[in-house]
Amino acid sequence: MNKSEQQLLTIIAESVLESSLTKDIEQLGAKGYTIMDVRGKGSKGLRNAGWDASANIRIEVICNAAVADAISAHLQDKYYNDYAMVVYTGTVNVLRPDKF
Amino acid sequence: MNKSEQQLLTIIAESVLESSLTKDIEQLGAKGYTIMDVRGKGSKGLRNAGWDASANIRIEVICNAAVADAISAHLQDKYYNDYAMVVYTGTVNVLRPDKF
Amino acid sequence: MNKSEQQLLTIIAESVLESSLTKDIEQLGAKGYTIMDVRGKGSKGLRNAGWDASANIRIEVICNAAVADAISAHLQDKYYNDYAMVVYTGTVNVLRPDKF
Amino acid sequence: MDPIILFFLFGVFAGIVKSPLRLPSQVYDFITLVLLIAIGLKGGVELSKLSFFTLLPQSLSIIAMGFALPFIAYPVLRSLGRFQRADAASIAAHYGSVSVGTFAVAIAYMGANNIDYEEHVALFVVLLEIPAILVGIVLAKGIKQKTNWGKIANEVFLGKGVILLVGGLLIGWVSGPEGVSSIEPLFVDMFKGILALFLLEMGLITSTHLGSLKKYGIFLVCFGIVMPLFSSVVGILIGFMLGLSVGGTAILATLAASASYIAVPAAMRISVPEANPTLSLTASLGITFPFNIVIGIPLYYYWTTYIYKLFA
Amino acid sequence: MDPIILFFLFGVFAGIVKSPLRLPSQVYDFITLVLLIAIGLKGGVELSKLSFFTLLPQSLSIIAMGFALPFIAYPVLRSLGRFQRADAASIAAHYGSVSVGTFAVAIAYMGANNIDYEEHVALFVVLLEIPAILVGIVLAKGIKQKTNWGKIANEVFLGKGVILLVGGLLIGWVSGPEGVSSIEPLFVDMFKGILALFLLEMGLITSTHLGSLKKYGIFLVCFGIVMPLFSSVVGILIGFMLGLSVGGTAILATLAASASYIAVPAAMRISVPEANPTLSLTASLGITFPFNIVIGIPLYYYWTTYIYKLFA
Amino acid sequence: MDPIILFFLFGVFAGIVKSPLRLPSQVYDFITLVLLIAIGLKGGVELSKLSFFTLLPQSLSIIAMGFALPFIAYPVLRSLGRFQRADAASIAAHYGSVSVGTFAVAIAYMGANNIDYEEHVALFVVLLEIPAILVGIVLAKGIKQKTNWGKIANEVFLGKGVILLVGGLLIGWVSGPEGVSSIEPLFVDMFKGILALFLLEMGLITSTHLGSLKKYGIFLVCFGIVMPLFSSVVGILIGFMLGLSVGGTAILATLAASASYIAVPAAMRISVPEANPTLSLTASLGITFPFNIVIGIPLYYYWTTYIYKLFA
Ligand SMILES: Nc1ncnc2c1ncn2[C@@H]1O[C@H](COP(=O)(O)O)[C@@H](O)[C@H]1O
Ligand SMILES: Nc1ncnc2c1ncn2[C@@H]1O[C@H](COP(=O)(O)O)[C@@H](O)[C@H]1O
Ligand SMILES: Nc1ncnc2c1ncn2[C@@H]1O[C@H](COP(=O)(O)O)[C@@H](O)[C@H]1O
Ligand code: NA
Ligand code: NA
Ligand code: NA
Repeated sequence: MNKSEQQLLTIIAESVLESSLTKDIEQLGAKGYTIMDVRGKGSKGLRNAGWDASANIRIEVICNAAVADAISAHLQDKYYNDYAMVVYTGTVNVLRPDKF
Repeated sequence: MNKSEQQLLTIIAESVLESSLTKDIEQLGAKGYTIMDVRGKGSKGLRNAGWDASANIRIEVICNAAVADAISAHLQDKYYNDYAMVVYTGTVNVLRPDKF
Repeated sequence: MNKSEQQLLTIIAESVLESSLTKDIEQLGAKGYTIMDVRGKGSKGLRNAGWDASANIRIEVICNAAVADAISAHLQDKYYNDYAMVVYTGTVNVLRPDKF
Repeated sequence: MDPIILFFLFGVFAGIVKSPLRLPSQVYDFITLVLLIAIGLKGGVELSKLSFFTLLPQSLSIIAMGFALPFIAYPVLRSLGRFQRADAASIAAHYGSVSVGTFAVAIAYMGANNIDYEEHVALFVVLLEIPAILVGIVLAKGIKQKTNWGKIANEVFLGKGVILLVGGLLIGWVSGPEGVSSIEPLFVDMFKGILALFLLEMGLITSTHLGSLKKYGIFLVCFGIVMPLFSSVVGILIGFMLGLSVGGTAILATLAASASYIAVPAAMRISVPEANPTLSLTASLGITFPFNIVIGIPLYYYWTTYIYKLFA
Repeated sequence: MDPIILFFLFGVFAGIVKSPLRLPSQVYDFITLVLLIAIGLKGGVELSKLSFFTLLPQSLSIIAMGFALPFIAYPVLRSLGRFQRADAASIAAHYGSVSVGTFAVAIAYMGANNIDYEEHVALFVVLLEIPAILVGIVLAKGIKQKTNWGKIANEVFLGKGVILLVGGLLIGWVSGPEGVSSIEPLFVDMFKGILALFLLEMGLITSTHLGSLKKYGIFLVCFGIVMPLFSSVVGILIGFMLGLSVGGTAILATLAASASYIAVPAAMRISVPEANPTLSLTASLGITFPFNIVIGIPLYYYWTTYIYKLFA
Repeated sequence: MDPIILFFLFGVFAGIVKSPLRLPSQVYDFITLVLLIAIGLKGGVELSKLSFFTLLPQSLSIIAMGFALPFIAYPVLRSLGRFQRADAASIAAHYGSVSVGTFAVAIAYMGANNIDYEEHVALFVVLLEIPAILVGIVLAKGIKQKTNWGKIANEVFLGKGVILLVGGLLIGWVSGPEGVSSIEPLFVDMFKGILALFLLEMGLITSTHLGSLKKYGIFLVCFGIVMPLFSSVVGILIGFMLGLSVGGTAILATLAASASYIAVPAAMRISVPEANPTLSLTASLGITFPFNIVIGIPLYYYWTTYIYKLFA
């Protein structure tokens, strides 16, 4: 099997950002993403997903380190001050590395 | 960018535990958490989320190693015998390390 | 605490595959799995989960490296050409290693 | 046969043949919510017509029944069933409490057969939900200093089932018949249709518990049938003593015979975690619920008419 | 224009302008479930009035039509459309089968225009769902030893759409008209309102398939319009031969003309995974569904009346 | 008291005592969708009866009010409230716009008390949603070259709330009274029942904002009560000048008094992200919404009758 190391970038953020975030992610070079609806708590308080205004999403992006850094930097710059958001990265092994 | 290594602790457990688990997690020093609704199968059988009694949640906590250990130990002690539960930890790089 | 390293295998795939995938996963030796409903975008286009035909699932399997390799190989062989699918693995520390 | 029972059987069938048919849990939540509020509202409107002095003796007798039934079930489960203490206590609590779904089917049965009953019976549902839970916890743990009764009371009184029933009762009580008329198209006219969907889902859920039947053996099956038969007789006698109508007594018998699968499992899971939830759910959902809605309700009604004829 | 069609167009518009309007998939599941059961129930009640000997010739003819249509579509798709074998087979299966949504709109059309029809047509929906799937698989794979027909039968007969329709039919059939009257407020009175919401969502889904139209070119568009026109004539002739009423024949024509987007896509995805699902969904949802509900149904009805006048 | 208000209070109570009672967000979406379409449909049917020349002056006056109100609120919030620019602008936008939930309760109030009103008031809801958002953005940012008005217009006009209302209006307008009659069982008969569930959920959501009240102090509480009282008077005067009926004027007063919690928060979050959303939601949901539905609506109606008597 052809495996390769890639970065797995995870973003947890307010649902209202879904369309801007996916647009940004694609523009910065990621080939895909996966989104799920979540709830949580953090420095901006409880976000229990009772309705749109308090719902979070969690976005996963598999990409190379350069793209991951670009996305992280962009998010930090554009959203971090004003929005509930957490970003973290890790290393994963993917099949079909040409896809990412 | 200011990055730092933190622990990512993941708990998969029966939904009925949501409020006790979040209380415990906060008391043991975590600054936040993220929850999603999941289903699954394990040693306690199939939990297909058809209704409350068979639903699981998955909780992610980003925290330092000490807190992660404290939470793990507490869960092992308090819930492992009686409840469907899986806990695992991994290492991730986070932006804004001061948040965790 | 008794901890051990295991593989965390993650599969993102079309929802229609849920029952075949879980059957395969169990047959190849995994002791459990966790499923969540997700949406996303990849080489097979946007899958926004508006209805069954465009919905994705994300399956997590904690298992040893041999099982993870067996599952990866099997998925690559059986599904990769025809279905929207992404597979990646990482290393995690689990409590109660005897469970996996 | 009432189509709503057919919906249940259809759900069981779909589950057994492993059809991918599933109701999303959010839809199940929605349906349950509407049913619980509808039941509460109906009872509440009726309550507003009754005096405190009619209700008091009824309420006390019914609460007493809720405390008594688990004490009868427990020794049977321990000695004949050879269950561990926590499991026996938990099952006893399930059978001392009530099933709202069974109650809804009983109401639909009375409606379909034009049998009158006291419409404030919804109050009995609320009164019966809770005592058995307390008894179950005491049976499992003994009366220790350590038991956090505050937390348990919280769990029990604020649980989804109880709070929605009580909320519905209060809203119905305050608003009275004219008040609620504007929301009747949803909560009254739709009731049986929504109940049909609920029973379809209950059938699907039930089917997942049938597999455990073999595992837990013949005793659980017998208990799941004999216990409701016994409890129904207790219910009939109490209804008779309270001077309820035949319909009302048959509903009380059904309540006594029914076993909880919402409020009690949740409470036991938190308060008596060492009890195996599969055991009690298999009995309550896999045996008693189907037995009651298909055979039990007509039977309890028949017994009630019989006893009323005997004594009248 | 019937407002339910406007709901569809509104959904398409909202999708095209990229409004964030979305129906949660759980709500879509709920709405589909209610529609399918409602259709089944209505048909089942009617079935209970008919003799086996009326139904047998009708059923056989209609099953025959379900087997025949994909055999007509397939060579056209292969030769004129230049599609690969799997894709041609899959598209053919979609067009041989039926769309429950289109059927519901046809029923609503007959109701709104006070046109009588045989209400057991819901049975035809069930009968037409399945044969085309089998033909599609054979066309794609040939008749091999390897094909796991057991698994396919399972997939096809237990799929959400078929099992709910059949369940509804049986429940309606067993319960009869009086039996189902108590659940009519949900399954009959709400029918058109729920159909409106369903069509809104179908509009949103359709809009996501319009983008693919350009990609797959003019042939798919033509096929998506000409094939239903052709099939509707087949349907009219069969309806005429079976002695159905004008309304019943127009509905049969609509069924023949409609293309599946629930049961067949799911079955093909599992059984013929190498077929590109975007291709068949674009044709069936992006072209044929809107064409049928906006233009087709009135047209097929007009043609039917014309032919009936011609021969009467 | 109307039972729907009791549903709201029940939701607040369940939230405060931390009951695990929750409506899944998908159910909330479904309920909101039905309410918005129902309101739009009703207004649209009425619109079809009115001439353009009746509507034009009404529409222009109401749009003018939507632009004016935030300009009145903003300086108060800046000077008396000592809020930062972005926060003051955002709160002002919330109060210039409207709350569909409050509107629905006002409609239900008129219905329950048999008060006539112009049923095309739903049009006013649409007209009032948007101007305040634009003013809010300008107040927060000034009129810069950089502001991406295209994106904002997109956000505002295609947002779930506005597009569903407009869609409902258009469908109702095109279909007319007979057209929509077949979908009335869902959109008209169920209206109050569904509104009751909506208010239950609003109560639960409101309760989560009560905690912030202490934090933001007495000024926000006063503003959340005094601002609607003031706006309602503006609404009454405009309604009077436009020659609306007493009921219609009271509804316009309620619209003026209500503060948005769907369209505006979403738009502000995207366009003025530096504004703290907790602040505006606490005021609009935690204070003004409960105040309006419990006390405001009857009060504004009373004031309207008073003023109409004074001048007539
Ligand atoms: N320490 C944490 N671990 C896991 N998730 C977190 C953590 N902190 C915040 N989150 C998630 O990120 C969202 C935004 O965080 P914040 O910006 O801190 O309010 C929260 O609502 C949580 O869902
Ligand atoms: N090997 C595994 N991999 C992934 N998830 C698991 C695994 N085992 C259990 N789970 C999840 O954890 C829940 C509880 O597990 P258990 O306590 O083993 O029944 C299951 O319902 C699954 O959702
Ligand atoms: N680079 C990526 N990062 C995260 N998720 C992805 C990525 N690419 C694809 N996916 C997910 O995997 C699914 C199937 O991918 P594909 O086979 O590329 O269409 C997509 O619908 C996404 O949910
Ligand atoms: Na009982
Ligand atoms: Na067809
Ligand atoms: Na306003």
